[in-house]
Amino acid sequence: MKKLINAADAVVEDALHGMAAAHHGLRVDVGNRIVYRASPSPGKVALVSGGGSGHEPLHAGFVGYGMLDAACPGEIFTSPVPDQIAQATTAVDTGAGVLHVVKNYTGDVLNFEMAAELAAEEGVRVATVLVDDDVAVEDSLYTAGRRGTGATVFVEKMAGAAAEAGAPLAEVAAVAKLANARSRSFGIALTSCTTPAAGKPTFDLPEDQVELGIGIHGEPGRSRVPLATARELVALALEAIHADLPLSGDLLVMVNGMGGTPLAELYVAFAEVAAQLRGRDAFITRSLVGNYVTSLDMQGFSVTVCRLNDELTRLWDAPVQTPALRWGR
Amino acid sequence: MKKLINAADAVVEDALHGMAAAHHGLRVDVGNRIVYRASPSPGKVALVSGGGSGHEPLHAGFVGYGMLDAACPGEIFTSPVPDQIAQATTAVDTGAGVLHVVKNYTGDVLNFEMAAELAAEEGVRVATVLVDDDVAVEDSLYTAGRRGTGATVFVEKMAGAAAEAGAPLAEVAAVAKLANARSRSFGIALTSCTTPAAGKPTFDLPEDQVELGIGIHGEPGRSRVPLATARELVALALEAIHADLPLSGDLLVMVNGMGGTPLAELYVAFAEVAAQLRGRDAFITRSLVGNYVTSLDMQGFSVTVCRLNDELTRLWDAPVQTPALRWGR
Amino acid sequence: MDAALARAWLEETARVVAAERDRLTALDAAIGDADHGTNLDRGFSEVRRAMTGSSPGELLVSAGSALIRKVGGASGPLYGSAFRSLGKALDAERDVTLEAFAAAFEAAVSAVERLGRAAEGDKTMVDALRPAARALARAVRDGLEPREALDQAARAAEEGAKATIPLTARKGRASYLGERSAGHEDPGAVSAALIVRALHTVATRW
Amino acid sequence: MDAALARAWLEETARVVAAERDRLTALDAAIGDADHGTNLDRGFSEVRRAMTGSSPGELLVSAGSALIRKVGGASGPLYGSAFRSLGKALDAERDVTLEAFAAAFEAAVSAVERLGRAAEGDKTMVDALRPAARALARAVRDGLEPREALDQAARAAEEGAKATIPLTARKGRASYLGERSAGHEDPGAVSAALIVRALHTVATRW
Ligand SMILES: Nc1ncnc2c1ncn2[C@@H]1O[C@H](COP(=O)(O)OP(=O)(O)O)[C@@H](O)[C@H]1O
Ligand SMILES: Nc1ncnc2c1ncn2[C@@H]1O[C@H](COP(=O)(O)OP(=O)(O)O)[C@@H](O)[C@H]1O
Ligand SMILES: [Mg+2]
Ligand SMILES: [Mg+2]
Ligand SMILES: [Mg+2]
Ligand SMILES: [Mg+2]
Repeated sequence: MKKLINAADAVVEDALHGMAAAHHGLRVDVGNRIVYRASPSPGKVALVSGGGSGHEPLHAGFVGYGMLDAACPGEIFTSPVPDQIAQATTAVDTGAGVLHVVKNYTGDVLNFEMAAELAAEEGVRVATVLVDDDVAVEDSLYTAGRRGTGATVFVEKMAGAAAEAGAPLAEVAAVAKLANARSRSFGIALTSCTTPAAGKPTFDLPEDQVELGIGIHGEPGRSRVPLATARELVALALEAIHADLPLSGDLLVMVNGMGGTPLAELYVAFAEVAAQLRGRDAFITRSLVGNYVTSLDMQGFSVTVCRLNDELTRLWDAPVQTPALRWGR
Repeated sequence: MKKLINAADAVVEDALHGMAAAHHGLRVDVGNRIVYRASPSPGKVALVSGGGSGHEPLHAGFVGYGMLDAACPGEIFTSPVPDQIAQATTAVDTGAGVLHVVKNYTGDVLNFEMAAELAAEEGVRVATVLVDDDVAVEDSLYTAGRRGTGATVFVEKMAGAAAEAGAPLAEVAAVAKLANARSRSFGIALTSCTTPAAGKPTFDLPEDQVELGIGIHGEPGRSRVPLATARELVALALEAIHADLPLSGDLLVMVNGMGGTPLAELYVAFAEVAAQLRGRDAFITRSLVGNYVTSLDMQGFSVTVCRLNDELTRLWDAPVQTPALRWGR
Repeated sequence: MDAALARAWLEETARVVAAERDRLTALDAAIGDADHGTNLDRGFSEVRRAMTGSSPGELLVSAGSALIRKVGGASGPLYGSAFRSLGKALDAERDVTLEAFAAAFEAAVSAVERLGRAAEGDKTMVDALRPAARALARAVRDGLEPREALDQAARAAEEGAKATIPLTARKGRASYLGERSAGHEDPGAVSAALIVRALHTVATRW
Repeated sequence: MDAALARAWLEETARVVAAERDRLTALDAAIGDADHGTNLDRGFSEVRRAMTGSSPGELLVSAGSALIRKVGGASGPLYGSAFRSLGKALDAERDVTLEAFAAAFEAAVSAVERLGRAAEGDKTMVDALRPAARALARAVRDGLEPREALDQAARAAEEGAKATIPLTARKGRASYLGERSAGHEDPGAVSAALIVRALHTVATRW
């Protein structure tokens, strides 16, 4: 294993020191592993998110004006713990309440649940939205349900914009739920990833195969198929999404890299998405191409689509100023 | 070789289609391989850059308000050709003249030189700045001199800001030269990279070694040393830079990923830079952490330092709106 | 069970989890995200440092809190709640009978099932814990010696873990794999069996 | 040399460059950026498509322009200028003598040296081209037959290329490696020798 680190168990802490040094718009509590906005907007509903590390820039890279008020990074691929989340929640509450944006993984759900109870004991009103956009996972009442992946960026951006505009907690939560309900993702891996603790790739993937329907933790996907062109891989992703949520109307499309894929290849994939949607009743009116929700050094990509309406478009366009997403300021 | 592409010889063109679809602030002439600003500022000095592809977001990702007016991508790791550059130059000239920002590689230098001659024949005033910041290469009158790497981002940003503010060609060129003269870089590779045409890694690097003093084309570096901690690798990079340009005063520091290194690791490296500069007479007043000047899928990083003065700080802070760098708008 | 035995159990669990860390992580790599061993090792190291109390109940509650504080992931809240429920059910009793322990163990397993919304057959730690609870209750009913009773509980847990191999996961991260999760032993079921076995190992007297 | 021979030379060069593409790229991978073969192959494919003219001079100028238009990199402008200088020096002459060709070749090599600011010993294509120019001039002075003269020129180029192996590069991308560039043959010197040899191959009559 080759990594630019000091020690496998120091990555999260060292990276937080780096964020603190690089971003003066953030206030980083390295000991408690909480990344705060340095100058929060007074009186507004606060947004807190978090999850395993290894998905950078998610979540700490989305802390700032118009998006999150605090992020709680866990160990690599491991959800944060209740005390940490509760502390962040209590700290950012202005009295207007706090929205927890939680990716639907058992660990994240349970730890955020416990944190919400602890924060409620301190008198904080907490609402929670579960992000579960990954169509690679069968949606069923009898299972853990779908994973949360790329749509997290949309939910955090749109709900953050609503909060910044002064919407009350219930409304901010409703925006978050709407953004999630209208979004779907599908991911494909060309290679596995290597966690610093394990020191070797999580799964073996032969040179001539790709893994379809991967998540963001290096979990194996639903099936393997032979390595194919960007055109064919994008077609598989769009079909999987379309089968669940028909692709029509105004779309926000993200082609997201898993961390190890060159940007030029992500543009190649985006060109395919655009070409394959042409002629249908679907229009890409907003887009994002880059590494936003990653899996360490994994090579691969995911496509996330949100069916916009006027409100969501407006919230997406609203100013944002975070390390990883910035416009309008 | 596993790449998210349609064909090895279609990557550059397909990626340009993707950029065109993703960024409405760009106008992309795919046939001639030129990326223009969609709405140029009237009457100002124009900036044109270009170079081999495979370094994304450099250069096309820096086209936009406050930075480049056009970028000319060549084949992967191969400089663009004179006609292409001359066409871009002639197209963006408003009469105020054009600055060519050229990384100091024989190929780039020769092709831009020929292009400048062609453009001059069309009546365009062209000034050229050579970026040569890489201290890994010995600077000598008898060689090709130093390579241009990370400082290109600084030069394009600062000269772009000067042009946007209405400075005449000579002044924009002087800013570019100053930014280059005050900047130094050093890069380290953990892995090689694979060009689509070659289909296998450019060099072999054993699991327990890293390559010091790499450029951005997958060229081997100056020497190999055993894999070490982020702390030790950053110390090597800073020493190499400091030996050439003493690190003191206000600094702009970029920790740049080579394309395949997770963002969290780049923050680990940045934390080391910050820690190792502490206690010296040096202050990081501006910074950038991320993938800006890459080598396809290479894992590794480079450190670029610019000794700021008031003027350069002001030009760095000025608004910019490009796909890869955006603030203040 | 007195406080010394409760301590010994937690120490032994920490030792075993550290020793088996890489195996647990490897099991998790196959159908999860390759962190279960690291997670539990981090948690039980903290348990070792932080456990406090003069009764088994207090000690086990403090262990549960330490797990919740340090593990993260799915297993942190689940094992944390299990140990906290176990401890709370034992109250401040300084000398816990096997019967009281069996009842508390039942409460702990129910807490996991409730929190995880999981039932036997979902391919989770419940597939080891529920059979262990049943075996313990039966052993108490049958009037077995504590050591023998715990052996039967541990055996039931180990068999339960093995029996997860053919199952398709319905809960936790492995559920995302659908049918591809079949053919692998659930890491949480294996760690649960290790924990029950650790109690048997140290319970040379009760 | 007539127009047919000039065409034949360019065709043969295109064929050889395509055949040797991967070898040239592999040489460039060792001390450069692994694209020299791809670059020249792209360039000479364009030469084949685009060459035009009724005299050797016109044909060679059009070949040089095609290289400049398509190759990019360092070798594009260098070989482009070389062929353009060669062609220009031959003027519109329809039947070029070996003596005139040798003088034009000298002009072409000088153009490369000037543009590349390179001299013999810098470990570049000049290390093949300059000896070839020297050999050609000597052969003309000695009154050798064209085929024999071209063989000597090609041989000198090949020896020059070989002789780059121990050198430390001072120009081009290989110069960044410093002393690590020693021990490898320069890709541009090898391709230069291929181009001179291609002329010898087709020059069965002159
Ligand atoms: N809903 C659940 N109910 C009970 N046990 C669960 C549930 N989800 C996961 N588990 C258990 O947790 C184990 C995984 O723990 P761990 O790897 O530490 O957490 P994570 O899955 O968050 O990475 C699984 O093997 C399974 O036994
Ligand atoms: N300054 C120079 N003068 C003469 N020849 C040069 C010079 N720089 C490079 N070359 C030649 O060009 C060759 C490399 O060509 P190529 O790989 O196509 O371009 P690049 O180096 O831009 O990738 C080198 O092997 C060398 O022979
Ligand atoms: Mg986990
Ligand atoms: Mg090149
Ligand atoms: Mg796990
Ligand atoms: Mg080359």
